[in-house]
Amino acid sequence: MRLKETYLNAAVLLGLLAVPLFALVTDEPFTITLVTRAVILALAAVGLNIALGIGGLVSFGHAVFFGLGGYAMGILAHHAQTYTAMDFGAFSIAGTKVMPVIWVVAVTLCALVALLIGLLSLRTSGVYFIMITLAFGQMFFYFAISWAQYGGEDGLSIYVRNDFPGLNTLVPIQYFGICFVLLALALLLFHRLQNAPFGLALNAARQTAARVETVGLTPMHLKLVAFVISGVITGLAGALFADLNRFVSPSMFSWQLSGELIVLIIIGGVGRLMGPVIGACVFVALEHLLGGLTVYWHIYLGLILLSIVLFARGGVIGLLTGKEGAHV
Amino acid sequence: MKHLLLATAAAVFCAGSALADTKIGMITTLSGGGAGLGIDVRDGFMLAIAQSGRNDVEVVIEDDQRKPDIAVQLADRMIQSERVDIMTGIIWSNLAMAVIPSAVNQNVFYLSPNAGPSQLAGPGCHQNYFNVAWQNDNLHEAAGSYANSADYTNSFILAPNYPAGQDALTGYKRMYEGALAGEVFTQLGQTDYAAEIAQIRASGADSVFFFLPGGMGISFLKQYADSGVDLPVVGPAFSFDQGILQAVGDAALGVVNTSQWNKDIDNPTNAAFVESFSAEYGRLPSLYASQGFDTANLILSALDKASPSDADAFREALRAADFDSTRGDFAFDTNQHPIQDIYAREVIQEGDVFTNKIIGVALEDHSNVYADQCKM
Amino acid sequence: MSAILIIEQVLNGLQFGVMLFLMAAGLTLIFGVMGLINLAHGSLYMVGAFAAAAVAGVTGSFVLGLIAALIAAACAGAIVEMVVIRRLYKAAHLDQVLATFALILIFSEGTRWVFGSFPLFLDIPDALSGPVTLPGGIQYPLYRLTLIAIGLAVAIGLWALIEKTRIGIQIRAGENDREMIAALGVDISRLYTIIFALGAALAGLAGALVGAIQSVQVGMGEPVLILAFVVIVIGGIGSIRGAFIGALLVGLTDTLGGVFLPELFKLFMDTGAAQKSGSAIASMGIYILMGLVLIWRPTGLFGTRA
Amino acid sequence: MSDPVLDISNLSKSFGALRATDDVSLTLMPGEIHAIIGPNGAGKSTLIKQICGNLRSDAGRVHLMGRDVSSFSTQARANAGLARTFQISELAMEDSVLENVVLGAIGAEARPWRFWRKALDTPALVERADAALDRVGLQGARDVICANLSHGQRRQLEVAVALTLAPKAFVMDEPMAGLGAEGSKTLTGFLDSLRDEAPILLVEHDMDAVFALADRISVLVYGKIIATGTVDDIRSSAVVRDAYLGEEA
Repeated sequence: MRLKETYLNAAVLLGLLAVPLFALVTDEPFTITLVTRAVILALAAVGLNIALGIGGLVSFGHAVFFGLGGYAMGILAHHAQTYTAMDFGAFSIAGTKVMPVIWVVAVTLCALVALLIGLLSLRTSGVYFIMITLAFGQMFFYFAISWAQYGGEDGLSIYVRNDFPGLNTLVPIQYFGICFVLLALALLLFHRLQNAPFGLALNAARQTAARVETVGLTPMHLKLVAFVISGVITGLAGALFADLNRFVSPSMFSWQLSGELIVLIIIGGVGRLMGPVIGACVFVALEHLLGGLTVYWHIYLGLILLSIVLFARGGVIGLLTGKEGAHV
Repeated sequence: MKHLLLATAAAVFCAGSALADTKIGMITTLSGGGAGLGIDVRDGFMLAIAQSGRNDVEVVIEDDQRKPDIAVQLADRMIQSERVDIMTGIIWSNLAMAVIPSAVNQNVFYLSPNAGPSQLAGPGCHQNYFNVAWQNDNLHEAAGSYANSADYTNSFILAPNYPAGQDALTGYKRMYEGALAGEVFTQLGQTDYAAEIAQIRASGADSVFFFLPGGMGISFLKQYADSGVDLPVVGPAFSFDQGILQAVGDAALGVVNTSQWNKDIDNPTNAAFVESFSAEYGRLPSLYASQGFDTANLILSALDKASPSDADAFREALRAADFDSTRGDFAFDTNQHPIQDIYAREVIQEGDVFTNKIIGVALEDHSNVYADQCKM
Repeated sequence: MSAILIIEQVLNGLQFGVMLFLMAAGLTLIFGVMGLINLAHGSLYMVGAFAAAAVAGVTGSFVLGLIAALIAAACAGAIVEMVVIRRLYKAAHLDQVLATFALILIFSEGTRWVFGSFPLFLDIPDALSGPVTLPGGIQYPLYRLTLIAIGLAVAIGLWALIEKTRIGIQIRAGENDREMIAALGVDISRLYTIIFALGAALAGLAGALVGAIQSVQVGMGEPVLILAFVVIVIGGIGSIRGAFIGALLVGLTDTLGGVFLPELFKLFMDTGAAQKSGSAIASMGIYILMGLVLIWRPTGLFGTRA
Repeated sequence: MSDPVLDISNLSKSFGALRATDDVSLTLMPGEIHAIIGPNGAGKSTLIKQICGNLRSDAGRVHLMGRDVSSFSTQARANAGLARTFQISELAMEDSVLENVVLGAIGAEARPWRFWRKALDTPALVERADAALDRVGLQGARDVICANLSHGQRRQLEVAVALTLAPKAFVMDEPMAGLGAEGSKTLTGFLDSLRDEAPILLVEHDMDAVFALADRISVLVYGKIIATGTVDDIRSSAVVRDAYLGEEA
C-alpha cells in the first residue's frame, strides 16, 4: 500500500488538531502541552528544512536561532516583569509581555544574525559548513552560559506566560492554538516557497551549483536568503518554546539541540513539506513512551534512528509513500 | 537486584495500594551526566517511604535528563495530569529555577532535596517552597569559616564560570577573613586543570578552595595530587560524596570538606539510616541520599498532622520540622531554609573504601544571609 | 607572570594538544580515506577509558589497562565498521551524521547500563606519579611529560606508517582515488576495517591515558569529540599533518587563552569582572579560532577536498 | 565583415609548471559554428572554463558582443548572453525535465526572488520552457524525472536549458559524447539549424560531426592553437596531420 503524500499530509495535520481537542474533552491538559511541544519543535524544524531540505545546507548550528528567539522572549519579558528598562547607554528600551511584539523582535534579531553567520559560513561547503555553523553555535552557547546578567547557565524564569491580545495563553488549548496557527502558516510558506521560482532555483543549487551559475543565477545568494528565512522561522519557534516552558536557558543554544532538529527532519523526510512535523511527533512520542518504560530509552532511540538511516531512506514519509526524499 | 528493579521504575512507583491519598511527584536526574546524584536522592527518599509502611502515599518518579525544558514539561504533567500535591527531587539549581516558581504558584508544595538557589531564598521565596538540604552558599561559607579556624591567610580560590560557581566564591569570601592569592573562573565542564594548578603553584598561596561539582572535581583532585603542589585543600562536600570518592581514590585522602551530614553523625536516626540504606542498596549512602531520606521523613511527619488539601495546616506542619533528621538538630528559618550545623570532614580510607570522617563543626546553627530579603 | 609559569603553561597546552591529536588523527584518517563523518569517535574514546579502568581495577596494572583499552577500542571500532559503518560509505553526509549520532546514544546508554552512573576509578601508575624538576627549576608532573612523549611518538609512528609501509601506500592511494585502489587489487573492505580499527585504537588509547588524570564517566567522549572536530577542520579534513598542527593550535589556544585573557583584561577592568569576562571569551576562543581559519581558508590550513 | 560575437584574445592559464592554455586567440562570428579540436589534455576543458568564467585567466581577455567580460563571474557572463552546455550533464537529477528548463527561464529573466507563486503556474516561465523543449524534441518527456532520462535525452535537455537563455553565443562542451551514431546524427542536424539563432563554439571529439557542422576549425595542441581554418584547410594541413592525427595513429 503506497499512500499519496497529500493524503498523508492532511491526515497528519488533522491528527495534530484532533489529539489536543480529544485531550480537552477528556481533561488531559498535559497531552495538550505535549502536542504543543511537538508543534513548536516541528516549526523549528520546518525552518531548518528550508535551508537543509531544499538548499542542502546542513546547519549544525540552528540552535543559535532557536536560542536567540528564546532569549529575545526571556529578556524582554524579564525586563517587563521587573519593571526595568534595557540600558544601551544612549537610549533604553522597556521590556514587553506582548507576544506579537516579542516575535517581531525575535524575528528581526534572527534575520540579522542569520545574515551575518550565513555570509561567513557560506564561503565554505560540505563538512566545513557543518563545522563552522557548529562553531557559531558553541560561541553563542558559551556566551549565554557566562552572561550573568540574564542568569548564565541557570537561565531565566518567566513566571507567567506572555500575553496575546484576546487570548488567555495560560490555558493549554489556547496556547496550542497560537502555535498551531503559526506552524500552519510556516508550512504554507514552505509549500509556496518550495514551488516558487526561488525554491526551484534553490533546489537546483543544492543538486548542481554549476548548472545554476550557468543560467546566470548566483547559488550563494540563493542559499544566503534561504538561510535567513530558515533562521527566522527557527527563531520564532524558539520564542514560542521559551513561552511554553516559561523559561530560557543556554541549553537552547546547545549542539545537541541543533542535532535534534536535524534528526527530526531525517525521521520525517528531508525536504518534504510535512517531514519535520511527522519527525517531531514521532520524536516527542518516542521520548514520552520510551522514557516512561525505561531510563535507558536512549538505546532504543539510537536503534530506531539507525534503522531509519539503514533501511528507510526518505524517513517515515519515504517509507509510506515509497519515494525517497531530497539527497543532502 | 532490587535496586535495579527500582531503577527501571521511572514511570510510576506505588509504595502502597491504589488507595493513595497523597501524591508526591519526584523529578530528578536518572540518566545522562550527573545521574548518580538523582539516583541517590531517589533511593534515600524511597527508603524512608518504604520504612514508614504507609500505603496512602504514592510517589511518581520521572527522569529530567538534567535538561531544563524536560523538567518543566514533566512538572506540567505532574501538576496538570497527575495532580500531585507535593513535588520534590530536583538536583540542579538551573532546573530548580525553571520548575519551582511556577509550580508553587500553582498551589503545589515543593520541597527541595538538593538545590537551593539564592533567588528562592531571598526575594523569590514562597510559602509553598521548602528547602530541606541547604541554601547554595552554606557549604562554601562553612569552608570559609573552616579556613579561618585552620589559620589560612592566603587562599587561592577557583570555581566554574556559571552562577553557582560565582556564588560559591562569594560564599567562601563572605566568611573567610584572610587574603586571596588568586581567584580563577574555569570553564564549565572543563576536564584539564593543569593551567590552573600551575597558577596555584606560582601564586604563593597557603591553601586552596575549590568548587567543582561532578566529574570536574574528580579531574581536578587527581591532577592536583599528581602535580606535587601540596597546599591544603578545602571544598564543599559535592566533590567528596560517597559516589565520587571511589573514582578519585588516594588523591582525595586528607582533604577537608564541609557538609551538613556525614555517616558518623552520632544519632540513632542516622545510624539506622546508614545501616538500612547499605543493606537495601549494597552501597554506603551519600549526603544526597541523606537529603532524600530527610525530605521524605519531613513530608511524612507533616502528613501525620495534616493533609496537603488543607494547605495552611500542612504548611504549618512542615514549618515545625517535627521529624528525626539524620543530621540531628534541624529547624527552618523564616524563609523556610534550614538552620543546621555544618561540619568539617576529612577524607579517610576504611579498608578498601574511601569515605569521610567528621573532624569538627565549621558553623553552628547556621542559616543563610537571604532570610531578611524574604517577605512572605 | 614569570617565565617559568609561561613555560609550564606552554607545556600544558602541548600536552592537551598531543592528546587531541590522538583523537583527531583517527577522525581525519577515516574521513580522508573513507569520506565518513564519524560522530561516534568520542564513544570509542570512552570505551578505551572504561576498558582501561575496568582491567586496571581488577589486575592493578596500568599497562594491562592500556593494552585492554587498545584492544577494546579497536574491536569496538572493527565491529561497528563491519555492522553499521560499511553501509554508510556511499550515503550522504547527513545520513552518516544521523547514524553515528545514533551510535553515540547506544554506546553511552549501553555503557551506563553495564557500569552504572557513577564515575570509575583509574589512577596514574606509581612509577609515573608525582612531579619532576626540569632544567630551569620547573616542577612538572612526570605523567604529563609522558603523555607528550607518547603523543609525539604516535605522531611519528603514524607518519612512518603512512610514508614507509605498504598499508600506508594503500591509504594514500585511497585518499587520492578510491576506485584506483580497487583496481590495484587491494581488498578494500579489509583496508577500511583496518583503518577504522586503527583510528578507534588511537581514540581508545587517548581515552585511557587521559582517563587516568580525569574522570572516567559516561559522556566523557562528546566534549572531546567536538574539540577533535574543531582540530581536523582547522587542519584541513583528511590531512594528518593538518590534524597535528591543528591539535597543537587548539591545545595552546585553549590553555593559554584561559590563563592570559583574564590577565589581559585586568589591565583595564577590576579583578572580578576581568576574571569573568576573560574566562568567558577564553571559552569561546577555539571556536573563534576555527571561524577565523575557515573564513581565511575555507578548507582548513592543509585541506584540499571540500 | 561584421564584428565577432565572441572575441578571445591571448588567453593563458598555468597550473604550476604546466601551461594548460598558452596565448589562445580565436573569434566566433555571427552565424558560424567554430569547432575546437585537439587531443586529450590539449587544454580544451581549461579553455572553456576560462571563456565561461569558471577559471580565472592568468592573462588575456574575453569580449562578448564587443563588451569586455574578462572580469565577469560565470553568472554575469551567462546574463550577458553566453550559454554553456556541459560535457558531463549538469542537471538537477531529482527534478523533472520541465523544472530543469524552467530553471533556465528563471535565469533568463534574472528574477529568482519570487517566493509565492508556483513557478510551474507562471505562464511566462512555462511558455519559454515549452518552446525550448519543443525545439529539441523533448516535449514528450516533459514530466519525466531527470535521473530517469536516457543519456541522449540528457544531452538534448542540456541544449534545451541553454536555449531558454536566448543567448548571444553557445559554448558547447562535447555535446555528442556518449551518443550513438543515430543520436549524433539527430543532434548534428539540430545544431546545424541552431547557428542562425546564435553562433556556436563547439568543442567536440566526434570528427564526423565536426566536419559536417563546422564553418571553421581551430586545432588546440599543448595549450596552443596550431591552426585555424575551414574544414578543407584543416584536412589538408600538414601541421595538423603531424601534431594531431600523427599522435592518434
